[in-house]
Amino acid sequence: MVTSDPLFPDALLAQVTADNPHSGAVVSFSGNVRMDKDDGNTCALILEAYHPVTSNGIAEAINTARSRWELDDVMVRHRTGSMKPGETIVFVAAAAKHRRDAFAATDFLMDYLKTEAFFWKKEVYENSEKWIEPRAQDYSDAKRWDKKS
Amino acid sequence: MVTSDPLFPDALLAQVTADNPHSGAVVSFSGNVRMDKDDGNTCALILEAYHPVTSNGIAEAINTARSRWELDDVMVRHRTGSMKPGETIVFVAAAAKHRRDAFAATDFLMDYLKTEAFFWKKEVYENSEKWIEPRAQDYSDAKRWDKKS
Amino acid sequence: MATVEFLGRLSDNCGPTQEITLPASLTNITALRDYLNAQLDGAPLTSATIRAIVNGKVATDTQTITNEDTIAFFPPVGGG
Amino acid sequence: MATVEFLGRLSDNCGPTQEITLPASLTNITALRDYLNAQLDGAPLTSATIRAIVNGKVATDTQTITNEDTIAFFPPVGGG
Repeated sequence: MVTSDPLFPDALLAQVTADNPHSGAVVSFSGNVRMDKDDGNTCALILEAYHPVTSNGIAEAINTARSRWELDDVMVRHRTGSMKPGETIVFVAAAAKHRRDAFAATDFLMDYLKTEAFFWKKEVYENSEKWIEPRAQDYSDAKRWDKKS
Repeated sequence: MVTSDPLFPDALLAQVTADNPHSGAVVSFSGNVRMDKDDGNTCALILEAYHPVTSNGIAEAINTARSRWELDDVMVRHRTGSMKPGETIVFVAAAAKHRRDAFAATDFLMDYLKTEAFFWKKEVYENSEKWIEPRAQDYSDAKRWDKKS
Repeated sequence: MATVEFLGRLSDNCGPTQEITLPASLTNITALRDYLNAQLDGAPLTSATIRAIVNGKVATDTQTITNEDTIAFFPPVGGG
Repeated sequence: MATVEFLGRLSDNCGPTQEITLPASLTNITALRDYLNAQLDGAPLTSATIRAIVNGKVATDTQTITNEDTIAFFPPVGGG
């Protein structure tokens, strides 16, 4: 669930698809380290976790998703350590009978990971580094799910 | 965009990801022929299109998505002909700087494909076959996007 | 001669593509529907959910047609 | 001895993990914050956005702590 190994979205999607031949719908989200043209000097992104709090929190969020939507399967993979532009930070997939459930669960889990999961994130530039906190947009995205509970 | 060849979601996701190293977010949807346990006798799903009306309509929907959301890339692949349970009918992916745009565009395009794209769908069972029209849920899903225009 | 195609489930009821010489009085989609319904079992083109495409564009029932056109009748669409 | 960890950007200001023998008067998170803020440059644990985890569970400021506990202070979280 939390790993320092590289993540390969295509291989992970292949796995979820193969594991769920009974599902009509599979939604995936891949979050990658951006290669910003405007910000050519981003060298790396560093993600820290705090075990086992981080994994426990994600497991709880997956349970919440499973209780809110009718899901056949959920996969969450979040990488830690240092990542280069283009590499995958996070992969979430949900398999369901109907697509609305798969979309909602993936969207919900990404909002959880962006604002509530126990990670800390640092951008490393050529001569400096900066800790990154969620954007206001991330917090308001996450609030969308409160209404439903 | 419309093809009678098999679709492989993992390979398509790999392509979108590789094509968009500047995108922070990639959302994908795969729609597969369900192997319903309750409905063990579904042998195949047949999808018909009407060229070039089908492709033209999809191209227009992609343009609509690109004008509504900030997208780096959009991929739509829809299969025609006869498909077996477990095979992929449709694959949609959107790459964007921010995840909300990628989620919304993928969701929107799937609603278009389910209710407005020029396809006709037939389920084939062991001794019979049945033409399938969109569910009421599909039409109400598609209506969600009207409000925004 | 006009070409008339039947899409999706209509192909079950209306058969394959027809080449028709339109009578001079038959000038729009409504008239073509009536003409075909009279020929075909169960008047399969009656419902308003059956629409027409003329030369690749969705058409209204009042759209004019000629012997140069390709007309396709289709039931509700939906892929995925 | 209590173990005190500093997560995310706090590791820049507070340094690495400390093993601390808590004074008898230091019995909750608020008191530990005050104790550490007095030691550390710029009182980095003052903000209410800095929270604490005690033995793997997020804790309130009034939660009792002992010399058996592992306490981690952390700034706002967020991955992905």
